[in-house]
Amino acid sequence: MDITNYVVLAAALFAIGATTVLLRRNAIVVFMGVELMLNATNLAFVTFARMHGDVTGQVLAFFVMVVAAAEVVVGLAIIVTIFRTRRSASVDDVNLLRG
Amino acid sequence: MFPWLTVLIAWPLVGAAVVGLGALGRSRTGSASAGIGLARPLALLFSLVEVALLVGAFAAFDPGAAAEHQLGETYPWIPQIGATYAVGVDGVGLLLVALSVVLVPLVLLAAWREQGRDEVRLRRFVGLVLLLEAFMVAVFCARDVFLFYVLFEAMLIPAYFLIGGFGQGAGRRRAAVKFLMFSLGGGLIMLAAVIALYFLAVGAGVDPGRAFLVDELVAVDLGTAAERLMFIGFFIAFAIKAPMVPVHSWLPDVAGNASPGTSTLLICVLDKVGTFGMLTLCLPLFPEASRWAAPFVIALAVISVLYGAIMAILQTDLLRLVGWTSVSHFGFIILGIFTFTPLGTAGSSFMMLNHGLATGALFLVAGFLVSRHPEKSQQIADYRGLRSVTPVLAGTFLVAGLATLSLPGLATFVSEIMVLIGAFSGEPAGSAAWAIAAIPGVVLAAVYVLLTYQKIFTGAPAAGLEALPDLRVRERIVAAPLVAGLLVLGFVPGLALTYVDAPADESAALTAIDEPADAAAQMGSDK
Amino acid sequence: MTPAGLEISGGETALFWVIAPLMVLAALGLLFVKRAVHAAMCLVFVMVSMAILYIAQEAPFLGVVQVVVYTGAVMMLFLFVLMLVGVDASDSLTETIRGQRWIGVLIGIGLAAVLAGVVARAAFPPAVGLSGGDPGGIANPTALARVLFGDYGVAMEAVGVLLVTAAVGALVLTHRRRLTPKRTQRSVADSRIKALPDGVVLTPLPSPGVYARSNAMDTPALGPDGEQVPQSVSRVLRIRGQERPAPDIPAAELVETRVSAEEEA
Amino acid sequence: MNDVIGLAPWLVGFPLIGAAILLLGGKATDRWGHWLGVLASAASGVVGFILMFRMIGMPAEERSVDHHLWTWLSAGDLDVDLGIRLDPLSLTFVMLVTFVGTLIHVYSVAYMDHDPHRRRFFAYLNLFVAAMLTLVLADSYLLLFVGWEGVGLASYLLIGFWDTGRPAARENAVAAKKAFVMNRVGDMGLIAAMALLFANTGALDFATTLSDDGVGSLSQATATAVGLCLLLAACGKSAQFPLQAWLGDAMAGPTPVSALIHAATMVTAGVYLMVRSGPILEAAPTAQLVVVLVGAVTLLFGAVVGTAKDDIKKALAASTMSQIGYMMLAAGLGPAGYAFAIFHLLTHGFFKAGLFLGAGSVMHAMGDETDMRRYGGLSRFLPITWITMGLGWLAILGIPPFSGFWSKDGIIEAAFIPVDGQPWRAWVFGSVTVLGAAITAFYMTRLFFMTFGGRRPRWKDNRHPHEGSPLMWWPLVFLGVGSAALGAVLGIGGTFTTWLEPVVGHAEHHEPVLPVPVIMTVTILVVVLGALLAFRMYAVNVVPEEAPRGSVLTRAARRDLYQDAANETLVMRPALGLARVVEAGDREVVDRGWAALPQTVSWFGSVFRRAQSGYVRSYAAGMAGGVLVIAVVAWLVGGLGGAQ
Repeated sequence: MDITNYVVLAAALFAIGATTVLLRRNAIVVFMGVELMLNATNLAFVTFARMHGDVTGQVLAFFVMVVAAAEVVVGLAIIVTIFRTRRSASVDDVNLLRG
Repeated sequence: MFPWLTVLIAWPLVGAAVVGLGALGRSRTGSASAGIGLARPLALLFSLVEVALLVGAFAAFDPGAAAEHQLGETYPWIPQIGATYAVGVDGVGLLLVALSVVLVPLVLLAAWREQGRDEVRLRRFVGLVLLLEAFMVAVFCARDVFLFYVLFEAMLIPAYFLIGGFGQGAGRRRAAVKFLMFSLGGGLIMLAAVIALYFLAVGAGVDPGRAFLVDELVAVDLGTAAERLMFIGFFIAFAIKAPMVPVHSWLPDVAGNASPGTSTLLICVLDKVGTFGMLTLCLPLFPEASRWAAPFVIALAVISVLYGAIMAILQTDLLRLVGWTSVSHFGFIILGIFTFTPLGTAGSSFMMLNHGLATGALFLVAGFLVSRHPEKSQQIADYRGLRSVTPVLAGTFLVAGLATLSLPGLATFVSEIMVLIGAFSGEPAGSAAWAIAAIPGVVLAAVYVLLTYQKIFTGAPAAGLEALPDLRVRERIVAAPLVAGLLVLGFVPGLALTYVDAPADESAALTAIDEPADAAAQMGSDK
Repeated sequence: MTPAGLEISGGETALFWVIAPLMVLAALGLLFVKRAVHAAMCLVFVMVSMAILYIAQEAPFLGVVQVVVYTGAVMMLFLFVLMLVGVDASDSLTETIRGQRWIGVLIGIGLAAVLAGVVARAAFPPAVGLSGGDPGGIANPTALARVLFGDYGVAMEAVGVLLVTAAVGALVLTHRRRLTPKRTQRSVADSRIKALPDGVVLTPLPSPGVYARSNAMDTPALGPDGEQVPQSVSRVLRIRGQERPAPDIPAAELVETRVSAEEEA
Repeated sequence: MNDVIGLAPWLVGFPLIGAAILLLGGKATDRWGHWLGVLASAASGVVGFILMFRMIGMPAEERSVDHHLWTWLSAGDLDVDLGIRLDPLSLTFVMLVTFVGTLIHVYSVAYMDHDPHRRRFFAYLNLFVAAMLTLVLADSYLLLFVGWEGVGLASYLLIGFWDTGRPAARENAVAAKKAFVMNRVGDMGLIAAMALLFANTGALDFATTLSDDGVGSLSQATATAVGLCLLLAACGKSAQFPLQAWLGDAMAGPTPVSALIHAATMVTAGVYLMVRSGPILEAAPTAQLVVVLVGAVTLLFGAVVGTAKDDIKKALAASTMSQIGYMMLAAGLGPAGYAFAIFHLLTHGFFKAGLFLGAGSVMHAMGDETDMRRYGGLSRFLPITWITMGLGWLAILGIPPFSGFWSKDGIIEAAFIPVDGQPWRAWVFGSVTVLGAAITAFYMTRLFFMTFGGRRPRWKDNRHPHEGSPLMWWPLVFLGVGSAALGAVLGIGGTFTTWLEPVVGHAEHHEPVLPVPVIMTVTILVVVLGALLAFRMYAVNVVPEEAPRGSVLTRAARRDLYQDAANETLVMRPALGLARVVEAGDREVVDRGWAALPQTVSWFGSVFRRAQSGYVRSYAAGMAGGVLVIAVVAWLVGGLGGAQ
């Protein structure tokens, strides 16, 4: 098997994650899509680290995880706050930016 | 040497600060404190002291070398971009400074009762007028392109508030915005040209610390294409300011909605920046491009002459009418500038002064008339037969009107005939034909002035106007210097021509310098 | 040491081909399942699989972290929030923004195509492998730690600050400032009585129907008049449309039951 | 001469100061203001006399003095001095203007006695005298132009003197404006002529432009152009065809004004301009021909209009137009005609002023009635007026030995002299002048007998016509004497022609196409015939009080041969239409065009605004799509992922 298969897998997961972000209305599921994209990236990092024999890729993946964790915490807190005020977790209901 | 120009610029600023700043924070209700009723006398005092300073500047100016920029001062301002505070005036600049400085006290006096009695409002008004005065004086003195640009735009601020805040018409806010948009649009184009000018000048070897100085830039050859582009940039801004057909649209609206005093300052002085800029920036900086564009500019100028006059004939609003007449007169000024003859250029420079006096008188007298109407109507149709009611007002209006139609014996005639005759023997192709085409403007001028006079002042007095008061002493004091100035300069124009003749020669020489081929051809034809 | 090419073992190959399709399927689940909880479960599957792949790819430390951080912390957080938020119409897969579905699908496909193109066109160097490239044969977490705390020490510290900030931020965000007077038992009672004319019931809502044949939460209770009381079923079930209608309990049977009960009494 | 030349500026200065005092002095000068006006004019006249006597005492070739006052305008290549040119021509005018002017000032003291604004009237009169003297004394075209428009202004102010107070006064204002604007149309010609002269000779003063060098530097075409431009100016000022329409309306002004400005002096300024510019015209035969044509057309035009007018002042105005046509025609004939043009101008100034003042006297007696059909038999009531007007009547008819005979006959004879060996011109223009003389005789006789003749008065019984104060009839007497004798005094022996010779040059004698006695006899014959015809129609027959409908020609002549209708159709309507088109264009195209700019911007804004749906997912789609596009572009352009 070629190691690039991992990269292909990562690409597929990334595309699916992006599509999730675009298509789902539930803010939490959208968020999951974001997490999926991050994970796909991590997979690519790890794969490239292995490919190049350089552990830096893994370090970056590690940082991504940490930042993602922080992001999830804040993001979910925002979702909860919005839900509290608007009784809805639909991203479409939050359109105060409408021009 | 005493820094006359800097003092002339700073003194109204001080005045604006003293009179105006008190009104910034205080609300309308808090007007009871701090010297009630002092705003107008104080501002008048400041403007009169400014006149005295002007006399000093005239004394220090050497008319024998009117072509040179005298009383100059140069200090670094923003060394990082080479901007300097450089002032200096030649004869033309000095006359325009004089025009601004003389008109301000008259406008203050004319507007004495115009803005009500609210002290805070008055403080704001006179503060803005003094601020405008400082900017106007400064812009005619600026010898640094960047400084000129900054002042060119800064003038818009007081002008905007004077139109929008202290106007009389219902559409004053809209007119103010229109004025601002047109001016800013032009200014933006000019800014691009200013920046390009700097970089090209630096590229051509000018010391970056002095690359905005007009005196440095005059000597630099920037290349034909670049010069033409920058000429267009400057010219559009100046044409909007001037105002020239087809970018004149803002002027009638402003004239119809601003108070007459504001219109006087705006159209009689501030707009001169446009023609002044053409004369002192466009021509010396871009001589080749000026020659290139001259046929087109002359055509537009003559169209402005006729267009403004025709529009004036059809106006129903007195102040708008006066605004349109200015379009016509600015056409003459621009026509003279772009003839490249000493006679035409001198005529234009002189006309800038005369137009200020004549149109200023007309605006202010029209303002006196409107202020008498019970409903402050500006509609010509609302007046009739006032000559028997207010004979002095009628007479003053007629004199101002005759100055507008360039009656011989008044200064405006001298300048107009200089422009026409100069244009007829002007250098650009077709100049003579366009000069002939502009002559019917004098007939149209007679029509719009006399038609208006006929409608307002003759016939039986209109109902409700039978008991209007005649010109008050204050108003006579306003009109007298303007009328006297027009008469004196009409018979002894040499008083002013001394100051504009030499710069005109210099300007004509500058525009001719790049064209050895033309000069040779001319010499050939002379033989 | 010659840069030996990385040999991928047969085991790993088999592992990949088993796990990868499943991962893609689970990821697609995110797109297609209706309920957020199911989506969360799909994601958990993807993440655990990912951890396995990490370990297979000579990144045991990351694999562990993946399990701990993602599956253990992040996904639990998701579930908690899901629990808090509950279920609403946003779960529905019907599209409300016109054209958004097609745009989304197109962009998804386009993204996949571009990425595939990149991967296909890129000329990857021959894989080296971590242990293979490292003559010292340093155990993986150690090497990682060297780099992490050596080269990326400052970043590490910054990330630490970030995490703390995020935690505090989440606290601040979710902290509810009291804008209204505290709701005491008395005020609740008072408001209910005040709202009595609007059809609010004073008593607690009826509990779901509990019958001999069905004692499930999803069956509405019957009122004294024999009509169903919809409020007796949990809101979540109602929104999901999972309540079981009671009409399959014949009225006659009810009457009989009642009669016999009376007789017995 | 040099000892008195310093007085020359006071010719203009006295009346100018008078006007200034009267205008600025306000009500304080009401009591004595009119006498100040008379004094200013008279003082100017005294100065004129002194200067003239000194000049008569000088040898003929030295009779042209330029007196430099100060440099007026010096810019670029243009240098114009404010200077005075004293020569026989200008002094002739000075004498005419100050003498007739002073008489009319005196007359006005009485005529305007009851007008509350008499002071203002005298201020304007003085202003006029100052401007007229500036015009004739100027030593450059530019300064001439100052006087030129100055008299236009004075004319405007005086025509519109009664322009307020009552609704009908508006018409006076309209007449004043019409006069000024039509004059301005002519002034365009003067401006253009100055531009042409400056472009070709580099100067505007007479000394340069009219010298042999100056005229020599003009090509034939340029000279023709300059000549035609000057003619346009002259047409405007002198009410010559096609700019004649304003003169009839100008009669709205007070009668002394009509006498001074619109008969004796200002309207003849065009002739002065033509004669003054003689050297240029002589270099342009085509222009000369046009001048003669214009004169001939106007001569007949005015005469025809004059036969039909019932308004005494309008009839006199038409007559003025016609007589100036004679002068213009003469001015176009070259040196042979110049002297007679000015001679006729001079005699006409006297007799026409006398006729107008007489008409004023009649109107004064008749309560401002101007319709001659309401007069009749006035000779019994106004004997002085009758006699003085009779002298004027005989003078304008050209009956020897009255003054008109000497000047008009000279013009007729000159018209019969072939120019450039073209006898047809002599025949055509000669016949026109004779025909004009006949019609003149008809309408003036008609006017005279409708007013004074007839057995039965046609006015209402409650009127009691009587002569005005001596202040009114003494000027009449002076002018009557002038009408009678001036021609003989100056004409016998060619005194006047010799006097003018230094300016206009010596005319070589050419023979007319007919012998002179024949011309003279024929002329007197047709004049007597015309007069007899009018006598029969208006003195022997009874004049109807209502104007009969009349023939087509009569009706046309009453309406000034449709000059106003023609002007309206040919000029005003198209101009107004053009103006409206321009106005609509400015409103709909230019203004809208600029307004469209911000509208376009805000339209774009409203379009892009729609993209801001507020939906996060739309934004995300946009971002993702953008990334995609960038990736694809980068790939296509930069070869992303190409072989490394």
